[in-house]
Amino acid sequence: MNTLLHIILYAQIGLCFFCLYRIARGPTIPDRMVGIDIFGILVVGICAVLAIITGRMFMIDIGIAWVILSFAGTLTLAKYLSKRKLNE
Amino acid sequence: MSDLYIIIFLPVVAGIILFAFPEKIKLLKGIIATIISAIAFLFSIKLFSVSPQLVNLDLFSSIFTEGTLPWKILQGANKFSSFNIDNLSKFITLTICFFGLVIVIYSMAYFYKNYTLKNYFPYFLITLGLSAGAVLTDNLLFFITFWGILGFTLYKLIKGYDEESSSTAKKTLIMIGSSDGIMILGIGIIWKVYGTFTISDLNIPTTYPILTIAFLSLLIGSFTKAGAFPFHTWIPDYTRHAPVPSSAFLPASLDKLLGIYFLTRICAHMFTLNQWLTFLLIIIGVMTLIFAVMMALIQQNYKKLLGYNAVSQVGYMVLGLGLGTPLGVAGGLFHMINHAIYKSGLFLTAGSVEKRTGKVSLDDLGGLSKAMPITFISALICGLAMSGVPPLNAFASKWIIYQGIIDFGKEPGVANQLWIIWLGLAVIGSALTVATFIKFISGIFLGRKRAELKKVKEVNFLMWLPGIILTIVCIGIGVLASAIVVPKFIMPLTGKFEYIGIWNPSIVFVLILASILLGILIYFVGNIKNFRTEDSFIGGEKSQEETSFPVVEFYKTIRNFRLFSFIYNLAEKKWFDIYEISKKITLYISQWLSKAHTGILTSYVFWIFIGLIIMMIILIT
Amino acid sequence: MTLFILCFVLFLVGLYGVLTRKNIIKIFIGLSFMEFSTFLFLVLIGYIEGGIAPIISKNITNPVYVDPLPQAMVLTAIVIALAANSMLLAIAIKIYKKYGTFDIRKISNLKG
Amino acid sequence: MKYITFFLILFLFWLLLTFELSVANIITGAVASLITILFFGKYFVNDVKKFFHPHRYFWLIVYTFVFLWECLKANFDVAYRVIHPAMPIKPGIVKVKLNLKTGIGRTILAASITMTPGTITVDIIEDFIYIHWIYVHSTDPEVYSKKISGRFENYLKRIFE
Amino acid sequence: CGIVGYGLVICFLLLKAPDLAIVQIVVETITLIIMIAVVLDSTRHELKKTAIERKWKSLINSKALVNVLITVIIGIVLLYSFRLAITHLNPFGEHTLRMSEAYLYGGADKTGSANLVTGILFDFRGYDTFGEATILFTAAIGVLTVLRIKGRK
Amino acid sequence: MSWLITLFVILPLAAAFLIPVIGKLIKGFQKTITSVVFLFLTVLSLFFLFDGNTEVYSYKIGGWEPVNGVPIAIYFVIDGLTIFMLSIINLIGFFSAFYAISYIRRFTAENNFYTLLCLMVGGMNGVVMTGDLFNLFVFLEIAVIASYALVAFGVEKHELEASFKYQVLGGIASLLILFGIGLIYWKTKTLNIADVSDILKYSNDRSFLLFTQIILIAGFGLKAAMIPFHAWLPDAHSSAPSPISAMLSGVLIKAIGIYCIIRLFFNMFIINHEISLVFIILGSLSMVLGVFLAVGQWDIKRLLAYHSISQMGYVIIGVGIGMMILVNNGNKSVAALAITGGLFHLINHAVFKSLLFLNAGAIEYKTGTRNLKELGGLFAYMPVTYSTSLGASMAISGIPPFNGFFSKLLIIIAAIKGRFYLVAFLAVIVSIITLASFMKFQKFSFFNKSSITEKPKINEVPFPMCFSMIVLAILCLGLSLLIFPGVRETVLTPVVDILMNTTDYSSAIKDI
Amino acid sequence: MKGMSSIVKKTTQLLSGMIFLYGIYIITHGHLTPGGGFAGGTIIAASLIILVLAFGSDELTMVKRKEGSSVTESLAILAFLLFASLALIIGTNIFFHNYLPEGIIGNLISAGVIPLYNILVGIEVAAALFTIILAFIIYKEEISK
Amino acid sequence: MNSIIGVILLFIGLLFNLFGCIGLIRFPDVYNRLQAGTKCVTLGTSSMLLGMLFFFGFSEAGIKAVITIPLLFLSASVAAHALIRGSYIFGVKIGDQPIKDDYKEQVETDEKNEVK
Ligand code: NA
Ligand code: NA
Repeated sequence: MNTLLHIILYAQIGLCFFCLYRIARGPTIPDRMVGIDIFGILVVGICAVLAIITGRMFMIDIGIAWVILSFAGTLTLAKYLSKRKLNE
Repeated sequence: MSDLYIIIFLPVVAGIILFAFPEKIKLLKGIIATIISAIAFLFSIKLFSVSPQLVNLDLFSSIFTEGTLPWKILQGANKFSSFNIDNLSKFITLTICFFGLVIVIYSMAYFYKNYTLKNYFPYFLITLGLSAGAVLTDNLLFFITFWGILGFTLYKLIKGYDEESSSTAKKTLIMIGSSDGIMILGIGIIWKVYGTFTISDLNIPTTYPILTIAFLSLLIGSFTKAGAFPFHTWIPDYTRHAPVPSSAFLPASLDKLLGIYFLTRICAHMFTLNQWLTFLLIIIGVMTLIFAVMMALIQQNYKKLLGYNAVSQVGYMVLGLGLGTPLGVAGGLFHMINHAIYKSGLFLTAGSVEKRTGKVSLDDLGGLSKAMPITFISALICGLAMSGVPPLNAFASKWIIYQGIIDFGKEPGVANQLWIIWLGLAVIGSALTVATFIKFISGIFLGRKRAELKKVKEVNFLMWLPGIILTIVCIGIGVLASAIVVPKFIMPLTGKFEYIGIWNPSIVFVLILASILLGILIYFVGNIKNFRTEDSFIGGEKSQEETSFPVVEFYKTIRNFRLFSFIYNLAEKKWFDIYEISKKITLYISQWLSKAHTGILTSYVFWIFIGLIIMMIILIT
Repeated sequence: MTLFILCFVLFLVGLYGVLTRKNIIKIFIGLSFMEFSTFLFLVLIGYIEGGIAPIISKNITNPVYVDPLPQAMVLTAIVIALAANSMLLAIAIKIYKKYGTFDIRKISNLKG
Repeated sequence: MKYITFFLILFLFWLLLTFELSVANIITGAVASLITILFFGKYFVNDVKKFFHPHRYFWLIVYTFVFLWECLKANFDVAYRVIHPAMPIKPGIVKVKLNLKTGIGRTILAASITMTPGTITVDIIEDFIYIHWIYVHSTDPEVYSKKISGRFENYLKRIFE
Repeated sequence: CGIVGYGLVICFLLLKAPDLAIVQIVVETITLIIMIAVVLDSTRHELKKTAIERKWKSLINSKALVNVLITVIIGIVLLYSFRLAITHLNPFGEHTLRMSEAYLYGGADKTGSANLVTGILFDFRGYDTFGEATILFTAAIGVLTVLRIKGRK
Repeated sequence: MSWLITLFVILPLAAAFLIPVIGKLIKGFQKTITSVVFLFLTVLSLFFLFDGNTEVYSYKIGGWEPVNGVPIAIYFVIDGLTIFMLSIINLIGFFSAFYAISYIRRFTAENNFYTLLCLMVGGMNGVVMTGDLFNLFVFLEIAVIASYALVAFGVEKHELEASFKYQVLGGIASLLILFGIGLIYWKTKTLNIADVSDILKYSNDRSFLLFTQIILIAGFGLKAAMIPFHAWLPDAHSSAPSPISAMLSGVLIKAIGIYCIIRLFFNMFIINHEISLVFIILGSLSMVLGVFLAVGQWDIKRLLAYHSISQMGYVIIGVGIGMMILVNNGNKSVAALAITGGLFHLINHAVFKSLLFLNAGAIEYKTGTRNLKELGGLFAYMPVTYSTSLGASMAISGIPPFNGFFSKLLIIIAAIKGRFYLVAFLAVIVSIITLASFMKFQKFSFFNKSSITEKPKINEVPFPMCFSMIVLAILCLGLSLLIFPGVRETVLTPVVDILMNTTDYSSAIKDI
Repeated sequence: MKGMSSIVKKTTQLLSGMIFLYGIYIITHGHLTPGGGFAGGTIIAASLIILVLAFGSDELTMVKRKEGSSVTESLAILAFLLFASLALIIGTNIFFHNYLPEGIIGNLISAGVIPLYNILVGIEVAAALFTIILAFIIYKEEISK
Repeated sequence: MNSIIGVILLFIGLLFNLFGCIGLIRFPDVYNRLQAGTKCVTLGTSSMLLGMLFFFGFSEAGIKAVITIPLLFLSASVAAHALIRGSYIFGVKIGDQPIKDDYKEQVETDEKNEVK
């Protein structure tokens, strides 16, 4: 069981590299931000798996914090994105 | 020894207190300064009669109650506060106090009306006290401190209000301060090798390079102060821009006294010179002598001319002291005293002329002999003394130096073998000095009088008195040289020496006469050659006095000699000014480094990591 | 050990950014990378194989905790870095206003 | 009323978070909720009496399942498009008329549409909702309105209006 | 910036440092928010100046190799020295305790805090934390100071 | 002593926290409280300095006693060096704050200025008092971040640029320091400096020690602006408002640069030959290159800033030579002399460089320019500024009777005695060029023009500025007294002792 | 500053309060679970920021808020310092002394002054970050004029 | 039993996440990436959280996991919405040739109003 969970954990971490690729490549700021956003959601999953593995429930707190703050971050970006235009 | 307190600390303390007085009561300040100087002078006479001894002053605990906390902390200074009253120091102290008194009297009158130099008297008194302190102290640290402060007061005694004079002030302090710094090196080396700062304990052979370096660094100090080649370049500028009393006080008298005093100390007492150092000293002496007087010849500003002259006379002193024989040292020291007297006298007369006419260029002056007779007489006699005309004082000292050179030639050694060259150059230098003297006297006092100088009157009593005093002293010393002055004052400094009496005809006397005649000849040759050009130049105005000596043309003549003109051109571009050369080098390096600071952050970060990995590579791997 | 290498590579990437980028923001990012690598390094040295997070729990007996002190240090350092970074960004935005660019080659009025 | 509702919600949230029924915790929770209301009370939704209608909760649960089902369906659709080598996409933004009136209802609709793979709400302006569609099946408003929002709107109406 | 910070969070999670993870998340987000505010103002201008930029870029590219080389050299030297330096230290994962010993075992009894990191932060080393809070205060004042429109009256 | 020492941190920080609150309500509160706090702390530190007690005293924050002999609390450590530094920091802090009363009036956001100033001083006090490595880092950052903001206080082009560069390079420095601290923790598992020292005493892990030391030298060297880590300094110090320049040059680079280096390398690491050589080389480099860079400058404050690099070189050389002699088991009294010279120069530099920056500020305040080419003839209009700046210039150039002369004297003769002839020679050359550049400063700002007509409106600066300058100028002269062995024994010897007997520090603290 | 779309506004209405409460939870449980003053404070700041971003605000209000949060920040950290130095005044003479009882490990009310410090630091951090971000927003508003 | 269901849910979640991430990489523009990424990943993660509930049961942790799910849904959807709107106004083009773009005119009229 434990190995299984570890596989899931590392698979999930592996998925993060997809986001990493998107963030590195861009090409626009929104693209990168999408990457970060999705990365954040993936991490919630990681937190969940870690919580199961370690048996320590506070891990999920970190996940919640992440959800909240990634929300805040994305909102800010969106706000400033919509303020001015690319082809101005 | 409470005399020492009076001589050293009374003027200093009085000077500091005088700062507090407002500038408005300048006369009172002058009077106080005079009184203090007089007291110092009296005590220096008293000190002169004291037998040589080492004194350790208890600087603080006798003044303040022992043991209480705020003062207890100062008492550590006592172990350094040793003073050495020997023949040399007490003699120099005496002369310092004498000059102080003479000049303060003159200054009072000079500054009475247009007192433009702030805090002259406080700085004057501090200078006086500290000079005496520098001479009397037996501790190198105290010495260097006093010496350094003197550089600062020197700076404060010149008013640097306009561009040129502020440049001069800057140059002066930079040069003096630099020499001060270099001396620290020498002192440090001495302390390293001998573990002491006490001057009287030292007798250092200059056998090891390190000790030679120590000697040289101290030498630079004394040379800069006294104004020997190549560290002399501040003096002409200073004399040109500083008020005359300042010039008379510092570069002309006090700094020479101190510089040569210290030169004597290091050459005769602290170090035993090897023959190469002797050689070096003689070369420098001769070079100073010739180059400075050459420069003096072409000067139009009479203050600057006197400044160059002052430098050239240092050449004699260095030469004399460089010989290292009792005769040479005696000649050097004697010449120092004499020079201080007549050069102060000349500066004071120059000051009077400037005060009355407001002109500083020889071109603008002439024919003042009738308007300012007393001034003229002092200038004439002091100038004659400078030229080495018997029976005036400098004749006696130059003569001892010549004799010293001849004497020196009898010993084996590289420098000794070349004695005839030194002698010849010394004579030529003397001849050129005569030429400059004639230029000075004729430019100011003789010749046709300009229309705008009609109203010029003699200066007042207080202003001509010091000049006259100095003139009388010139004559007195000259006359009494062999009878009193040399045996009583000079011989105690050097030990007894054999020399040929003053009026005895000898080859030396011939030499001196020859030099005087040669000088007059040089001057006239220069003039005659150019009379025609002057005629055509002046045109219709020819019918002036016959005795007119066109100074400008003379100067041009000298300049136009091919070799000279080359050298003079270089000199004018300040190629020989060690200050200018160093400045150029420094600024070049500075510019080069500045360019590296591009303002771009990346390169700065780069430096950091390069520095880091260089350290890593060197230390770890 | 992999993490050590990662940490070091992160440092180098940051350094590369700081050394070669001409854009203030990219330099800032490079600096952040270097910061991160330092934080990671600190946490790494406090890690104990088989240790658990230093939070006491009743149902764990005989716990081996990882060293909490580096964690406390890094926590402090993170907040310090936040403060420093916000200062830097404030300066950056002002510089952009005054110079009209983020290019450090143009932001070089102070030189010599 | 608004504040009390808000307080209750917050307090419930607190209790769920802490999952502990000690006195200290309850007091802390109450105080924390009060502080929150102090800051955020005036920003809370106005129409609070709807919170006390039990039938709405029933529909909410129903809606949740409907939504999840739709979600899963659409998810597989997107997964198909993702994995398909040719990537069959036909993106576009379409405009759909809204039948919901309340703001909260519209928001939840928008969120639901967004969460359904294949569509994202871009904006709500007046009575229209603009939707980015990954594969625009049809350009006819009637058709796509139904396809996108039709199923959700019915339930949401029951919940929020 | 953001992603590496978030990546760091995962590392922290794996290294059993949940406190750090949570703080890193929040800090990273805040930095990101600020950065967005700063960067978005300017990217458009940068795009406009492509012509000039390109010219510069070709210049940079010729230097790029040199830059990489320099970085690599610095890296190699640092790595080599670092390797040498740490040969006698505890290897990864075999850390021993000295100062933390007291914090860990018995620390909870002293402070009463179940979270030992918090115990260190606010009790054993509360002074550090105070300093840290002061730094944040300083930064706030500093940002307010820097972001004035007019510096002089 | 006891709890009073905590006031050095509590009071400035409390003032900083109060100013944003009360400063808005009561007019003039910020100035008053800042000056009062700094004055009080100055008096307190001077009281400690002169009370004759030279024992090492440590204060455990939180009251945590050591467990099994391992210190677990953060310690305040009060010894000679600490008290010495505290005196300098608060003294200069007071004068800068007092000077700022008029100077800063022209700026907006006065409250923020005083807050940041208080924070900076509080941070520096914290740095010098702490006995804990990480705490040192934290308080260092408080001081540094406050200084970042203060450098940019004018928010004009140059100020921002300077602050930006300062921040990036400062950031790298902080990273290196943190990294170094991490390494030390890795090795020793402890952060208490005394405890670290105890462990390192028995370690002969040469490569580790060297690596760590180099990292820390780079880190603190950046803060102390040693060449080649100096590039931020001329920009930052010349762009800051003058009282801040005075604080930065006069105190900050010492408290967070030199002090840390001295403390860590003498009392924490075992002193070794390589590192002392590094100090001497870096010190000489800073001294020489700094002065060459300075002499070509036409911006007064930039000139002064480069001189800070150069003068810090003297301090580092003095300390480095002392260290070298100690390592080689040379003559202890020479080592003591060298270190005394270095520390003497440290305090001297604090005084005269602050004064010079205040002078520069006064000139800028009245004329609106710092460019020497545009200035001239000010001596008649600004007599106080002129005479005080003359004193300071003489002091920095090493002209007696001003303090700089004596410290340079000590350093040079100690260098010679320790056979560092080249260093001594360079020190002299640098001293000469320093003199030259300050004569340039004097000439171009105060003389050079005699025209009265040009700037009729210029007059002397207001009282608070004058007061600070005059008192500092008096200090320039008064500190010369430190050359007297009696004074030196009270002020400098306790400091030198703690550095000479390198292990006394740790044993004293561990015993308590 | 203008607000954001109505969807965002509504969501923010629902969520911001919860986020704030969650921040308080993180702060008050700082001694029990990960997080504490810093993390919680930041979350609180985030909740305030999204409120400002979503609903928009005129400059005057923002400036007022900025001032308010600046003062709050000062007061919070001042209180922190005060609590830390309280022991100096009331007798134990120890700076940063944990003078309250430790309590039972794991309880909400335990660990002496630690929760107190956590709360104060939380307020400070929240206020500081809110101030910083508001300063940025206001600055951008100002220069965009 | 619970843990087996949990693991299955975790696996399902992982699968969805995988789809989402592939979409993030493969899709051509920001809108499509958002489409794929946000939803799949949100759903996947929710599934994982649900799985966590099965592991922990109705304990503190389980409840937290459950309340995270609506939070995640709401925040992710609104974030996606805000982001896509921002991107649109920012000026990112919808593919090469969008089939239909009703929003364009709306934005343009908005802008005109703003100018006025
Ligand atoms: Na003491
Ligand atoms: Na004491």
